[in-house]
Amino acid sequence: MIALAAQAVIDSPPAEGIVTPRVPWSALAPVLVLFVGSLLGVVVVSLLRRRVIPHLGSTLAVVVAGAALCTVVPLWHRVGSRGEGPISAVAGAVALDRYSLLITALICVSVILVALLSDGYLRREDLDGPELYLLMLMAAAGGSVMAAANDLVVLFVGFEILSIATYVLAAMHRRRLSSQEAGFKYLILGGTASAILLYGIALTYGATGSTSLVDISAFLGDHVITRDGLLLAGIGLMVVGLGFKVAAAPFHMWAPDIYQGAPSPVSAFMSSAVKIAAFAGLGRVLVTGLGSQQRLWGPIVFVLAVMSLIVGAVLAITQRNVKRMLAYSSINHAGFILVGVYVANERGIAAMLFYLAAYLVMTIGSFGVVTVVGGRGDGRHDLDDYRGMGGRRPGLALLFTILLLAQAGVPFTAGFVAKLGVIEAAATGSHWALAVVAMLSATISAFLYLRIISAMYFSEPAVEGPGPRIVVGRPAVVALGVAVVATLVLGIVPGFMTSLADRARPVLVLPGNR
Amino acid sequence: MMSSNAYLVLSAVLFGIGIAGLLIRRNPLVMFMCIELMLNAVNLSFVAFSRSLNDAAGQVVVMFVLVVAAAEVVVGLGLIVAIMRRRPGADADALSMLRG
Amino acid sequence: MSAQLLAASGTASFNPIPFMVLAPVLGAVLIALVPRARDEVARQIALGFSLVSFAMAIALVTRFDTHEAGFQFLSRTPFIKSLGISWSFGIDGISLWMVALTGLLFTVGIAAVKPDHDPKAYYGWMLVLMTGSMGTFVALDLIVFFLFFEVVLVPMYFLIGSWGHGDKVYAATKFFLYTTFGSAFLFVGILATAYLHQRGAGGHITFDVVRIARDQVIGTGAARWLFAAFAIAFAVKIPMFPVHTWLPDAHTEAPTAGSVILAGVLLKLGAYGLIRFGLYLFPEAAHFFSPLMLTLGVVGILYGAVCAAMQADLKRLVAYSSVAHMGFIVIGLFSLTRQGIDGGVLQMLNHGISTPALFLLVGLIYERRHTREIAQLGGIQKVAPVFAGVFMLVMLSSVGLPGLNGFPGEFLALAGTFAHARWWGVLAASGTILAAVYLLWAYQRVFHGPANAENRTFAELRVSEALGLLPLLVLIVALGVFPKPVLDRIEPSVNALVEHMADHVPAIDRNDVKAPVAAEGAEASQGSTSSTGGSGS
Amino acid sequence: MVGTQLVQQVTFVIAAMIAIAGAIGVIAFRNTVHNALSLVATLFGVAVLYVAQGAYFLAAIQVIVYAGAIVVLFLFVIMLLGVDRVEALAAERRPAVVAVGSALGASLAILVLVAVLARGATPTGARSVAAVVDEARDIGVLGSLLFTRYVFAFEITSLLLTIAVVGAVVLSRRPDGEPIDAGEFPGDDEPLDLGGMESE
Amino acid sequence: MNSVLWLIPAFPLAGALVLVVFGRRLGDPLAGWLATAASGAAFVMSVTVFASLWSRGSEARVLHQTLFTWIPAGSFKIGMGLLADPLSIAMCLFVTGVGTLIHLYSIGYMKGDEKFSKFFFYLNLFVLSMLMLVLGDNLVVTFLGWEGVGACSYFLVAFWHEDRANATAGKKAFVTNRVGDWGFLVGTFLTWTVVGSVNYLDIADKAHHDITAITASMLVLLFLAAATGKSAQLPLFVWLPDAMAGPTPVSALIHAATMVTSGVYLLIRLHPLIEAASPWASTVVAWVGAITALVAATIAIAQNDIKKVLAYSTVSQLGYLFIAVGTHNYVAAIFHMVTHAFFKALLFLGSGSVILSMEHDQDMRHYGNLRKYLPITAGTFIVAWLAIAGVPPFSGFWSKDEILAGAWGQGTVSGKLLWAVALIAALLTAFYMSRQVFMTFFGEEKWRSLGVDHLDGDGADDSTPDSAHGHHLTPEHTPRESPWTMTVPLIALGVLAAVGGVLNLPFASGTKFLEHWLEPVVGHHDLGVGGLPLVVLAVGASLIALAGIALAAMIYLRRRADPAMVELEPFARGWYIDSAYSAFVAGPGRRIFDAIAWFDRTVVDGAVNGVGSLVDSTSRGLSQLQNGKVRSSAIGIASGAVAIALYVVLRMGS
Repeated sequence: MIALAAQAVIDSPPAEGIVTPRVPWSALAPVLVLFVGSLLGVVVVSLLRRRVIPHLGSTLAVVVAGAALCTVVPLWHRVGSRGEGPISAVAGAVALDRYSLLITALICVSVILVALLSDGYLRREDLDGPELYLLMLMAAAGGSVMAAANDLVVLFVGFEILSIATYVLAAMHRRRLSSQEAGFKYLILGGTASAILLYGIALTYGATGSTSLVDISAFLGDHVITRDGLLLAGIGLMVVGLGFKVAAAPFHMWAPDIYQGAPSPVSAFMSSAVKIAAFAGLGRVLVTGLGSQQRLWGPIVFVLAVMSLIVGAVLAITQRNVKRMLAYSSINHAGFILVGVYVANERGIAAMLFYLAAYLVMTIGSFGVVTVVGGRGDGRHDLDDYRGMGGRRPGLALLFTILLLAQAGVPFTAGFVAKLGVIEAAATGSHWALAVVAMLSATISAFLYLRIISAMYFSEPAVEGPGPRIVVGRPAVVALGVAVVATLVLGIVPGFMTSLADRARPVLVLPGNR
Repeated sequence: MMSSNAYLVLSAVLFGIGIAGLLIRRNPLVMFMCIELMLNAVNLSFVAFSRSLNDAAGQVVVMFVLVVAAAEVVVGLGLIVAIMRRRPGADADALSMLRG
Repeated sequence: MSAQLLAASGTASFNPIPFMVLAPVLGAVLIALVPRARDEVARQIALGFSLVSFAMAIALVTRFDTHEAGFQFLSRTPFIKSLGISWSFGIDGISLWMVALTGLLFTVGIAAVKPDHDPKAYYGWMLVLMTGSMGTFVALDLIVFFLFFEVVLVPMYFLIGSWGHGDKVYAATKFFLYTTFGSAFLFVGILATAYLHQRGAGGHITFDVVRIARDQVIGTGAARWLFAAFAIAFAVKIPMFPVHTWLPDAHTEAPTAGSVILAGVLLKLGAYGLIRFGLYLFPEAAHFFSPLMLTLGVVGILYGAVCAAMQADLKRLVAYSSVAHMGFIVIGLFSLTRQGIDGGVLQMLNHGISTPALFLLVGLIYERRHTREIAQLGGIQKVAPVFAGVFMLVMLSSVGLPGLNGFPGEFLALAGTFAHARWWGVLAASGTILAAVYLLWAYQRVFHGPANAENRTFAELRVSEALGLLPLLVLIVALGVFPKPVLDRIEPSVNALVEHMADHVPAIDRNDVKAPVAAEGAEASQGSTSSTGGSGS
Repeated sequence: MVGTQLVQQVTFVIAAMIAIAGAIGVIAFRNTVHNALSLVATLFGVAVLYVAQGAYFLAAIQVIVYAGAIVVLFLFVIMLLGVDRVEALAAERRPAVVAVGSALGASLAILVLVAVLARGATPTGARSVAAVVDEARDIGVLGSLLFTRYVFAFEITSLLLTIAVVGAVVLSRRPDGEPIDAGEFPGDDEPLDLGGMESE
Repeated sequence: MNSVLWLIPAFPLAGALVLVVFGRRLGDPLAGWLATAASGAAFVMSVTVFASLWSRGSEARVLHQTLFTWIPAGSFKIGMGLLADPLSIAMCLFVTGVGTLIHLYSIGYMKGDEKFSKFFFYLNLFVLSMLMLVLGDNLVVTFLGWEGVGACSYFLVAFWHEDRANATAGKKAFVTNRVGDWGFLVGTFLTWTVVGSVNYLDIADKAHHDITAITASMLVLLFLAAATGKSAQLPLFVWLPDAMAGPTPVSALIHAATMVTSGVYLLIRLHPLIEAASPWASTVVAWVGAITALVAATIAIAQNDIKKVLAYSTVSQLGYLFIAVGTHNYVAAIFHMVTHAFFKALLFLGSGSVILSMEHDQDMRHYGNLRKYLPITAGTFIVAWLAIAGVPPFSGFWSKDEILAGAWGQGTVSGKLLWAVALIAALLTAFYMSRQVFMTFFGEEKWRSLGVDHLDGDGADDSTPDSAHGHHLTPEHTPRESPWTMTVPLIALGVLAAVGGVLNLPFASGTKFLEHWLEPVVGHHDLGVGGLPLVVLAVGASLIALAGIALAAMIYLRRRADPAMVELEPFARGWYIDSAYSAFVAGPGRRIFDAIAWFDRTVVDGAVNGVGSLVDSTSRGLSQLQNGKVRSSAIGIASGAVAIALYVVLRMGS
């Protein structure tokens, strides 16, 4: 029936000319704002005579992302059950449901916060120029496309927009060889992952005859595939591609190198927006499109989750570079989120979304601190550089402590509620072993956070005297403040966010549903 | 009419060669070529499926892949050029400052 | 449900619990806002807010209804609605004394010990710790309990790591990770409990302890697993053999006030958890596991004592003595008899008085001599007789001398164990011998004998120090001689608990001893004429 | 009909040989230029196979875009960087690496093939066919698909291209000064390792 | 009258409280007087209560007062209850009576000690604890006193704690007692579980009907274990000789007269259980006493420390009490307990007087002819000597005789053997006491011929604890009689020791005051012998005593034989029991403890740290894989993909 509906829209006879689908502009507003904003930005910037105008780029990014964020709000109500429900737009290519809106909103928040961080950073590093912001906005557009993708091709294109923009971002720091190295590694590995993802899409297409998630789902609903090798292989390879992007073990090995090498704000962006978008895609594909096939892909995700949990936690603890530590911890977090994906029910998705929201603020805050501590040259990321910070910069140290503890899942922080949701979701599926493994990995990774904290508070500074000056510009203060406050608020009064996450279930939006 | 299986076999072989090349070679440019190889292999699959499904969508996807590949190549080569300027003749293994 | 509970709590209009829990953390925020230079103000704020909290706890004690076995002073505010989690607080006769103890120890700890640096942060963390501890004892929602249970680690971590001695970072980290390890199981266990309860009882998911305990819908096998998960976490916290080794390190390296709180309050969190979330939630599983728990308890008693005897560091010795003492609590609780649980709870309170006092004294020794090596000390009684006398009193209370507070709880715990599991009781009773061995031996080495040159200048107990200790000393004697007010409040709740367990586990005897002469015997024999024994042969 | 079949089969075999040979050339030749030219061979082979399957338009853009633009870009870069000689420093390939790489590549291919070939005889999913392939006017079909069903994806590829442009601009900007992180990685004996011997 | 019972312990309590607060301000000798007054007041109160009981019919001689509920826990309601019946009040009387005298004595003895007031605080505390022990109406209150006296004993033994030996002795006393207390605790629990109460009256009620013989026997053994600790019987007697390290009044009060008898008191208190138990249980009790009596007597022969002799003598005499209890001869036990309290306290106080006069030298080999210098001491000491030796008509004769007769009267082989052992012990008692008297008060003034370094190298007896006080006995020293505060108690006790026998003269039923008095509690007990046989036994015992004295006179006065013939090495070494214990504790015991501590450090904690380092090394190992090469990462991806493909192949179609 669904397939018939799909046919109804598509099967306009080509002889009578091409009837392009109606585009519900207002419904696409968030994506369009990012899209158009970034393109306009490119135009404006290239027309400007003086290349460097203070705060231009960051203002642009904040305004555009903010505007996108604003457009999300009315849409949220519109696509809700009281409004007209989820909207399928542009010939069923995009599904605008609360899931995609929430993801878009999170990506926008990430862009805003990272833009605030980047402002001071770029000036400090003499990298001033609006490209970073533009690329970030474009990547955000790609991410929100992924979240809203109702078609694997759209997902792939969104994925590539996000990826290619991020390759460039990672290599942005011209004077750092490690930045270029990171960009290069990311490019090669990302390209491979893209190819594998694409192969997976191809096989899925071959197995189901369509790239549309709606059609795929309908097909799988109508047919019992007895010889499911093709489909299974397709799913498996797609999971590889997306698993790479979310840095799930064993596809994680790029993450530490690239997080470490990339400019610190970019690391913040990658660990937040990119990861969110990738998870959004994963959720779309696996839970929405292939939800009925959980028994096929479940084991794969299970293993990825367990490996990510363990590898992320275990590898993190012996690192000395704080950015690397955070990278490994992000792998551990990915494992947690994968638990939510694995559960693949309402609770699982809600848990995943809340976790993403919580992780967003925690990781941006953490990388934000790393950004400011990194100092001119963005090179002071060793654990020794954090020694004695509790005495020298008590405010910054306290802030970082809160963020780190939140990542460790200490109560009254966002991290706790996030873990609570994930484990609760696991409980609803009676996945006890997974839950225990997850919590034990949290114990191991707690050691990592304690190492940083203990360096800040319980060690004497590595160098005598006042030490290198840490400049925290006003925008960065705002970003860090927002991150910390959000971390605490999500932990103490999480009701608002949990109710959003609960309602942001991804749905299969039928094409007939404009 | 050839069975699409033959094309799929070829596609898988090409893909495998691409992966193998990626793992074997250290020349950044060659590695990059291997990625192109893989994308091509996938394209072949798409066309084969398109054929056997009698569905043109598979061919459309190939066009998107072409665009993606082009964009990737532009950025990738730009990046490689930038790196090679700094470190002439460096191979991929040499780019391993970031590790652990 | 909640309405019914609220009705039970009577017409009390003022509920001190939220103030009790929140006052310290408000103080901490206030301290954070005080300018850096005003260190003395921080101390005063800390003292003030902890006193407020303590006063609330005292208010609870005075206004506690001894005839009401259930939870009193209930309050409930939604927290995460979709998960059925709410800020649900209330106390019964068991938690009542724990909060009173918490209030007392924090007040004493803050008043008696000053940090050697950075007082602002120190007092801030102390207050946060206080809120965490208080919250844990009054929480009636599994998640809220876990929140507080877990958040306590952070301030303690900082207190040990920042203001501790020796290998403090190692100790702090070990403490944090070890407990987090246990909590991992607890956390999963809590969620599983709620989920399984929902599956059995239907309706919306809830974490309400009272409801889950009342419904008892979780299958036997699952309940045993859940109990095991809970028990791991609490065993670490208590700590029970063999998961105790964080304790000596943490205790030894912690600052004095940290040790006081650790021994007095934090260890009780584990024991309290065992009662509330072990015995109460899973009576059958508790009964099933009681042989194991009794065994571990007895091993803890003997093992802790032996290890204590062999320690060269005085503080470490006291730390190991905690392992032994907590063993008595465990066997008391898992005797599953009224006396045993009464004794266990009483021992929780009393251990929370004696051991902190010991730590305070050891702290004073360290302040004076900058060492805790027993071998370096000696002959102190000669130069500081009052100090020695106070130490002796506290030590004897720890030994369990009748007439001092250590005795009633230990005695009842042993009695209960004996009634339930005879041979365990017999073995455990031999722990009292070892307690005398290690403590007296330590006392002899520290206080007796000739004083060497360094110890000859050992300063006598100062008035200010004595004032800090005084409340504890008074309680040591008072609760030893007249523990009845405490037991009167503990008893109804324990009775209710035993009844509850007996309702669900046929094997548990609701009448504690089958003997013919019960309470009436004791009453009736008063003033009765003597009955002569039969003349022999 | 047999004849057509035979022609098709011969065409396939030859084209497939070219493609595989080219692919092997890409990873086997030591000279980068040869690699690039091998890639062209593969692309041609694939283009022929497109034709064999009736995807004429794709074959055309395969040649134009890939062979004409992308490979030329590669060659351009090779010349620019002057790495057109034999891989002077990075020549030696260790057998172990070759073995692992080949094994992984081969096993992936084989495993995927096993899965792919295990599908049922009839193509699945025929019911959701979007547009029937019409060899005679495949451009029209593709066009209409691009502007109907895939119009969104089509439009957002513009963003992709913009990114490529911006990225190229950003990356090609000359660095103003020496690298600043050379000293940050004490694990490297020679921070500016000019490739060569594997550091193990 | 019920309501004044609490006043008996209240006085010493008040005294102790005042002393702990104001003790130092009161100082020497006011603190001593205050403490003495408190103890005396308790004595007066005891007398009052005694009189009140006396005035009643024998069946109504029970006063019971529950001050408050002490430990209420379910059905286990332990009241802070006091019970005054003929038994406990008899104990009260002699505890407070002897106690007061010793308080008085101590004022003189402790004069000038810097911790004078603390000493009296401990003494008052001791009296309080002892009274609680005696008056407690249930096992737990008795346990309160029981442990209290143990603690006081610990304080007082270690009173001069600068000397390590004293401190060690105090600790040893406490710990050894604790071993016995384990029996007390377990016994209490068992009582509770079978009786449902720990009140003595309930126990007496239930003993016969509700307790099986085997349970009762178990209980008897458990409480016997407790009693062997407190009353220094085999195998736990080792602490008592060491406890002589305390000041001499302490030895007199605690380690001779009162505390050490509390084990016997407990058993008598629980005699319903003994009656209900199988006969073998009481036989065990008796034999523990008999063997202890014999062993301790032999050890006493070879001791040179004046107080050690008395200590072993005490152990030996306590053995008699156990014989009496084991033969159900409770009255005799109490009787001998009381007389023993008189003469043994007197002996200790006398020895204290001697020690004080001899500059704290306790070695009898340095004494001699002291009757010339210390007439009062010597006179009273001799009275006590005759009493303990069992020479008629001194008190010891009567009480000891009753025990012997009781053993004989058992009518069993075991009884006869007990009688024989006890008789031998009596012979030895007479011998070693005579030896002591002769060495101390007769013969040459041996200190005149001592070298300056005599303090060293005395072999087994070099641990003369009081010597730490820095006094030195010099050849020129002239001993001086003690002050009146010390001699008055000596005289008082001397009188009591001499005539104490009148309490229970066996001549007629009418003269058996004690027996009648205790009958409501312990019931009537027939000795089993009477008339002529009793007289024969008594005469025999007297002859034995005289024989012992004569023997000692031959050796130590007349020098007819070498003392070494009797002072055998095993005797001097206490049959190696103590050294065996020490060897065990210091050897295998220590090793076991060390092993457990090692186990804790390396295995239990090692496992924890091991997990830590395992994770750490795993981490380091894994980061080797993260070698930063892009190909390694690619291999990761490829192998992941291969693994998934493998899964796909294995899974498909299923």
